[in-house]
Amino acid sequence: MLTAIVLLPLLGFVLNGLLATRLGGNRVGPRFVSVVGCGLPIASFALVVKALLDLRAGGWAPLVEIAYRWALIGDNVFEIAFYFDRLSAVMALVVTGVGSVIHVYSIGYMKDDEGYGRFFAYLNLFLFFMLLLVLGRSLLVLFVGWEGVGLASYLLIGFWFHDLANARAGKKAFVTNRIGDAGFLLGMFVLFQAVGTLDMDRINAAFSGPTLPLISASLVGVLLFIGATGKSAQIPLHVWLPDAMAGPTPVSALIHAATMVTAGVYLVARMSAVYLHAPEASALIAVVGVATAFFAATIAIVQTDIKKVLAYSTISQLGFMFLALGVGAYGVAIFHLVTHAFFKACLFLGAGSVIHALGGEQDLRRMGGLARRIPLTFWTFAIATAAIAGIPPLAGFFSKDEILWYAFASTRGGSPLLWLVAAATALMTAFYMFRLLWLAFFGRSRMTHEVEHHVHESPLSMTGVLVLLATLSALGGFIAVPHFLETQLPLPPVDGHLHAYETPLLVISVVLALAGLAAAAWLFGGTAERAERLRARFAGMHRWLSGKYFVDELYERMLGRPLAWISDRVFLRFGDRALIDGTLHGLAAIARGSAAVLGRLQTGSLHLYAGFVLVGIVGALLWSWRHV
Amino acid sequence: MSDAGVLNAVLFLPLLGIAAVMAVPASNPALVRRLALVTMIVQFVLAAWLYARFDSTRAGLQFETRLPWIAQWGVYYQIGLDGYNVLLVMLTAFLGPLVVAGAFTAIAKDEKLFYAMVFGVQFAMLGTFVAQDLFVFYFFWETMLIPMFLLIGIWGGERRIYATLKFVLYTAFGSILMLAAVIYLVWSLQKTTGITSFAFSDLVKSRLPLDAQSLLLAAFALSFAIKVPMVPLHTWLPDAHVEAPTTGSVILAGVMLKMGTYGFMKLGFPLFPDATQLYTPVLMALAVLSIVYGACLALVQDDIKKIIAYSSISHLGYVMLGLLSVDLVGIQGAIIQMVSHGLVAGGLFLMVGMIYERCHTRELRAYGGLAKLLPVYSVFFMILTLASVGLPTTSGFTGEFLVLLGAFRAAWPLHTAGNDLPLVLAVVAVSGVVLGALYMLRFALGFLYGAPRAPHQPLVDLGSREKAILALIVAAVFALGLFPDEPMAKTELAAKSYRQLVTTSRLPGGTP
Amino acid sequence: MIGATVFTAMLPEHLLLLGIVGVIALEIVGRAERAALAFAFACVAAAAIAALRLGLDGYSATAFAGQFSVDASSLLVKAMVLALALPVLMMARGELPEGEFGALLLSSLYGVCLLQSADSFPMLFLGLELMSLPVYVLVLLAYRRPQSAEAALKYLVLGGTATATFLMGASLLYGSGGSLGIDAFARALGASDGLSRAAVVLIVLAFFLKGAIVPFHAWAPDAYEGASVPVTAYMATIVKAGVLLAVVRLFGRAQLATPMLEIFAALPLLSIVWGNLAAMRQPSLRRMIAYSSIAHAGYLFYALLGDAAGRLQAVAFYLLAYGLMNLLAFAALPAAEDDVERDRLDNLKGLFHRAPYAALMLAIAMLSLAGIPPFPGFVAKFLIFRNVMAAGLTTYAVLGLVGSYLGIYFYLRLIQFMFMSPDAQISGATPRRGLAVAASAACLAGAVLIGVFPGWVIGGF
Amino acid sequence: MDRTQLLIGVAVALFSLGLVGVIVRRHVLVMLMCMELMLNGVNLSLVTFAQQTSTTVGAVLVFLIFVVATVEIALAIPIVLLLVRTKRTLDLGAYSDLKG
Amino acid sequence: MIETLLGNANTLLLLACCAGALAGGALMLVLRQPMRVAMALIATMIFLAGVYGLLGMHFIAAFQVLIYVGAVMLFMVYVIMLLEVRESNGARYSRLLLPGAAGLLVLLFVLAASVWRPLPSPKGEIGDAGYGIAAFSADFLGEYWLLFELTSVLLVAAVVAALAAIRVGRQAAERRANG
Repeated sequence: MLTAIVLLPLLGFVLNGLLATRLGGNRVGPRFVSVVGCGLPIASFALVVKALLDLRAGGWAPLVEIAYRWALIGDNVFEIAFYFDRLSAVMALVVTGVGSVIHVYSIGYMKDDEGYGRFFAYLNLFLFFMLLLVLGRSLLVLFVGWEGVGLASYLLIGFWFHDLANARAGKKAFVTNRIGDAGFLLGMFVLFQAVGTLDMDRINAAFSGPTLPLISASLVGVLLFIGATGKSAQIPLHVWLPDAMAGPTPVSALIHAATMVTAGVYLVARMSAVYLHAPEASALIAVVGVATAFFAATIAIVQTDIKKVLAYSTISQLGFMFLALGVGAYGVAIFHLVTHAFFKACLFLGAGSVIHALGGEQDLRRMGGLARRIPLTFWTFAIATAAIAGIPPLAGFFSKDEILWYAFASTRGGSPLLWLVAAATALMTAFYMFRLLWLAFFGRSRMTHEVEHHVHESPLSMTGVLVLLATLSALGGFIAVPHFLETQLPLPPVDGHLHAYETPLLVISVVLALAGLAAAAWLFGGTAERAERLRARFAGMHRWLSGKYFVDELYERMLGRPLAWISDRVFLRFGDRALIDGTLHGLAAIARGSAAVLGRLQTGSLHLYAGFVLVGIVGALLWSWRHV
Repeated sequence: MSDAGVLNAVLFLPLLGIAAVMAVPASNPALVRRLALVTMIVQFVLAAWLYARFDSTRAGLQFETRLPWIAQWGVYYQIGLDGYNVLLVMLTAFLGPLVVAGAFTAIAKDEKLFYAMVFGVQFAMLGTFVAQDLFVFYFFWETMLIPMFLLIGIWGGERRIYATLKFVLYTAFGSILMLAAVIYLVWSLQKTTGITSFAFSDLVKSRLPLDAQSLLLAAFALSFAIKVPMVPLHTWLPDAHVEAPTTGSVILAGVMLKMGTYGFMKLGFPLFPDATQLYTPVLMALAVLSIVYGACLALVQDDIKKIIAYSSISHLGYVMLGLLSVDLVGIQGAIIQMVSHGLVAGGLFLMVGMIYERCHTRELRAYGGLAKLLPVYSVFFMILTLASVGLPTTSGFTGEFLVLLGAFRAAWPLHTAGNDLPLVLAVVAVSGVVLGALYMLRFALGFLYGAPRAPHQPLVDLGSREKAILALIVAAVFALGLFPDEPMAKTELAAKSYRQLVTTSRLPGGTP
Repeated sequence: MIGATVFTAMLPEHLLLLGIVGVIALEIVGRAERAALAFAFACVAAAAIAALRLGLDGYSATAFAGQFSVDASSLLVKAMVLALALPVLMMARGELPEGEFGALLLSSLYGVCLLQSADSFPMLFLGLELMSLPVYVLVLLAYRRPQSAEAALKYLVLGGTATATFLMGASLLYGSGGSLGIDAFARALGASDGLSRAAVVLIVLAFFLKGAIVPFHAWAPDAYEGASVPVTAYMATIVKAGVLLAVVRLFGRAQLATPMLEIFAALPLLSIVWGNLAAMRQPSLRRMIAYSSIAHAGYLFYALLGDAAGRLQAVAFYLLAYGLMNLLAFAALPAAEDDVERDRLDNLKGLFHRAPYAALMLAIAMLSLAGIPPFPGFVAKFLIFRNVMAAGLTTYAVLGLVGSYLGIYFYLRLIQFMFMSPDAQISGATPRRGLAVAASAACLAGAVLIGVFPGWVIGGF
Repeated sequence: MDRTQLLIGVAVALFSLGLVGVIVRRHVLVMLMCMELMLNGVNLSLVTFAQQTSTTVGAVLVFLIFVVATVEIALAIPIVLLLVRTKRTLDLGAYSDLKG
Repeated sequence: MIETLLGNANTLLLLACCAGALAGGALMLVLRQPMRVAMALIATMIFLAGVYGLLGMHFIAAFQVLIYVGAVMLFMVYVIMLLEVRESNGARYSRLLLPGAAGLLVLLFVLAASVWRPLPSPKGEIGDAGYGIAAFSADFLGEYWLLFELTSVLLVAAVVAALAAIRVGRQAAERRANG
């Protein structure tokens, strides 16, 4: 059954890919595409639910399903097997659930795109690999999915390939991920070396067992985390995600917000047994996470592209999740993952609806006053914004609050400092989200006329999805994911004397959220001239932020150019041409030269020839005197 | 016909093909093509039959033939299949028909001679793989130069003369020293054990002092490393690839380069285990250097053929790494990587040929947005590109993953023992994964994406013949990526014997 | 009784003599132009068959004590040489005055045969002279080109010098041992006194001169170029074969030791390198072949380094492969009006498109001469270097092989001209004549035979 | 020094003179005569040794040498005449069309 | 007394002949006119004949005079006279004079040094009748008659060769005559 869950989307990919693209000569119409493209994900969602029921029926004993043996080398077995437990269940539900609704949304969003069939094919392909990722039993399968989703995202980012910029973004995403994957590979190797298998349940068992493998858990942890930073866009490999917004908005919602980018979080949570023995690695994760959250938030404040704002907010939220992982609150991280999937998907799709409404306009500076024009979109968007900002009792509030709490109090590396930074980030989050809300929906319109008059609410297939997701963002907080996962991912202990702080901190976080709301309203309400003044005041800082701290430029200068230089100058021009071929040509020239010399010796004069003979005789005789 | 007979038939069918195409009047090229294709297909069918009959549970030779040839110096015509060569023979036979079919429209000049030469290469390559007698091996090894020389030289590009001479002289130099080594090896075997024989099975009984082993290994390794090619002996490859006709490139990348790695696996390392042990760090460093060097060079090429050529250097570096990490996983990975590279690089060269037939340029800059102009072509191209990048589910991943894992497994114990070099090399090799993505995607980016741009528009997309060729290759690529178990089972025993041979010392005083 | 022995033992020689006389007779009655060549061919063929039969029967006899004796291997060698002469005769049809050519060729062959049976230095001397003297004039016979006289003179003068050197050595040998038997040489090879050493050196150098080993090679390129194609072929193959086989016979079972060993290694090695390098930029095929033959002489003399047992096998097989391939090349060479233009390499450009058969034959010959499998030249080269290696002279063997590597280029260069270069503008190359094609076909057949069953052929000697 | 040494010394001297004559003299006929001189040197040494070892074969060889020497000249002269006819000179230096 | 005198006389004669032969040989290298060179060669040959005679090889001496001087040199002189008219008195020596001279010295030294060793003193005394023509002929026709026969083959070949060479010359002349 697990196999079926995985394979259904693949089937969709094959069908759509072969029949509905120019590869198969567009044999079928968009209706077929929509049915297949949405039907199969929904079907696999249903199967996931069924699997969950079976899981419960089976007393939550993990379901294992071995598809086939990939390779048997000596006594090393590599199996393609699936593994279904609470964690995978949560992930699978999110993936298939959110995935399905986004598929539905795409029907409307991509309606009159020439690559309609191709789009759904890619989306299904993505689902296939994502399910492989979350259901895979061994790290190998997980890695297959891991790289596969990377491929899908590459294809989807470059979906509109006639614009080279999109393709570049896709390439950037793929390559950046590859850097992480290299680390992932090494981590796998170390684990295989130590445990002798790649099956994650076995590995966890080995690390929870009485005798630990003879390996530094922190080494493994760090290596795997490198992989996670790539996939989940953490510092220093976060640069690809903002560019990835070049893809169609549903893609941004599904891949670059709800599911794929959270794979890193899933990986760490999945390998929690390892990390429990790797305090250094965990600390690193926590620090990187919170730093990412903070810096991304600062950047998000000044972005003017609606999707870029959301992208940075995604990075920031992922940072929160890693913070939770770093302090050992794995369940909480997953919890935030889930809620984030809800509201961030909702936000992206809302943004998509806005863009759809404005005929492709993405710049906040040319929006405004949309609240009345597209009310449904506005309300859903507002709810999601409140949710992410952490306004109780919406979903984001619960998950984020728990993260803050454990960052403060966890005995596994929690500290007030972490909490402080995280809290500041939360404040900024609220601020930039509401800024977005205000700039887009309130104030007077800054739209051009032709855009102005063709603004329209999106079709039902889109708004319906928005409503659904908004509801989830509103109520998702009441799904006690951490509790559900507790048996598998126990929450970290909290030292008792800190319990006194729990309520005050909770209050503070609420206050922070509201403060952010207020600040945004005050600055951007009406004509946002206060914001202008503020920007003028901090022009330098603003340049830094809007320049994203110039990380891309830095990488280009530190890595890109040196690599090109070495390859071209040192390897190609010097190594290949000058050194190696130069030597060979030199030898050839020597041969030619000596040939010429020998030719000139053959003067045709008999005297000379006889002279040779004389020389020969004399030389030979003299030589023959040796050893007499 | 007995199985051994079938193997002989597979080997000698190309000669029949030569005779056939030579018999056809030049005025009827269509018939020449058809004959060539049919012969190749028959050959593949026979080879496939043998592959099916190959018993993976039996060590040693199968379908063996052994006839005296120059009996008085112990030279026997001895051929057979074993785990070492079964996949490569299969690969050769598989690519044969595709190569011929791919040349149908590309070759317009001297077709008879052309197909005769293709058969000649096929014959020599198969012979090299199935040979079980060093003399026979060398015989075929050298024979292959001639048809390749003509293939590149007659049907090649502008600088074909330079390229083909470079190729031949490079290779011949290695071969000459190898010949000296062969003679010395056999002679010393005769001197020490009294056996006068060229049979591999006897040669592995030879016992040589370390310095002799080192010199002989150097001679063999030079010849093989040129063929592989390993940096710094690689500079013939880009020229040969660029100037060669598509067929030549496919044969080169598809099979011929494997002959070097195969030589290392079958002869170079097993014959001189102690020297191999001694020089493993050097060779491993060269292998990793090849990985990185090739990748970096592929990164800055503007000629699409050169990109693939340099990528070959990089990919075969993995093979060498796997072989040198005398670890079962690594060895199996190396074997798979050989086949995989044969399929992927061969396919890519075929595709380059197809686009070259349409546009007559290999400048990367001249192209763009082919995904719009040639959607079908682009799909195949993307698949092969990703296979070359080593994306999971493709054969490239199987090879690279196992090789790197094997290298790591071999390096880790040494690391704990205090020798970090192998580990460092393994880690550097992993970086090749990133570089690979970098250059192949750069290629795809400029090639498929962006605004449609290509000379000689409008372009016609792939015809059914081309589709069939590529579909077969892609199918093989996925088969090897998803279900490598079965082929690896066939090679497992060979890998084990290789490990055993390379790890047991054969110094004169040593215990047998 | 004696008479019978004499008759049988010298049967090949007798047949050749018959041929000579017959050809002269035909010349006298003025029927030579049509019949002489055929008759000569018949006689040579008969002689070859006779030698082969006797050899295969393992016949051996001492017809004249201390002067002339035959055994199986010498008979087989004679058969080989005579057989190699047949294509030459076929090639000559229509290119040379048949009567004179026939008579001279036969007498030269007579000399070659004598060399294979000589047991004393006077016999060797007569054999050498009988082999060489006619060739001087054969070179001259290419009266189509004025340079042939020059070529003949150079050959004659240096040949005479060689003779004188040989005789000087022989006389010193005589002085040191009081005997002119052939075995005296082997003895002197072992001796270490100055006289014997000098004798050995002079004799060996004389053979180097005849066999064109650097630095005594200088006559070869000029003579080969000056001669007409069949004569060049004859000189390149059979004369060389005669000399080499004589040397092998002279050495008998003697093993080389320093310093002779070094001389025997150094000069051939030098000529391998020299010949291969100098051949790189030659404008005419004959000159190129000349230099290549210098290199091949190097390989052949290399064989003497090896242990005595394998020498004859190695040399004979090499000569067979090498001879067949040279003859193949010359037989396949298309005819042209002008003998000088005929083998200009530039005129061979694009030959494949004008005359595919000729081009393929030439290509095969070149590759075999280069020692690249699957052609017999490879097996021959392998055999020689194997013997050298087996004698423990690893370094020399490796050096020789590396030297042989230098040779690959110019052979490939010719192939490149024929197959890869744009066609040369030839004023109607006259079509091949049937006999020459037959000759080339015969050579090819022979090459295939020894290529597929080398073991069998080697086993013969 | 005894007689034999003397005679052999003379013989090798004549031989050397002949060889060097071939090298240094331009006149074709002179060169041919120098070749004869070489052979005479050989003859002398042969005769000496024959007389010294009192065996016949040396003398026999001397006879053969007479014959061959005659033949060589007999062949050389027509060639020279031919050359003279084409080159119009007896200067050996002029006969160098074939080279390289 | 008389014997010793005779013996000394013999020795002196021998020395004189050797000196003469050497002188003749040396002159051949230095004389300009071919005719004189020929004369020098003839002188050398006659001196050598004297040496042979003194060694008791009378018949060889005789043949030396007959064949060499009588036949070969006569032929040579004839040719010289025939061609002399054409002879433009060109340079005497090739460019290799100095190397040649040096070579001469080295070669002389090397060869002489190689053969220089005490030889067993002669068995046969001077004028030993054992080397009369009769005994020699007996040997020649007995043990060495094969050589004799083969010589005839050689001569046949030589005749053919000479004829061929001459005919080539004639054809060349004709071709030049025809232009």
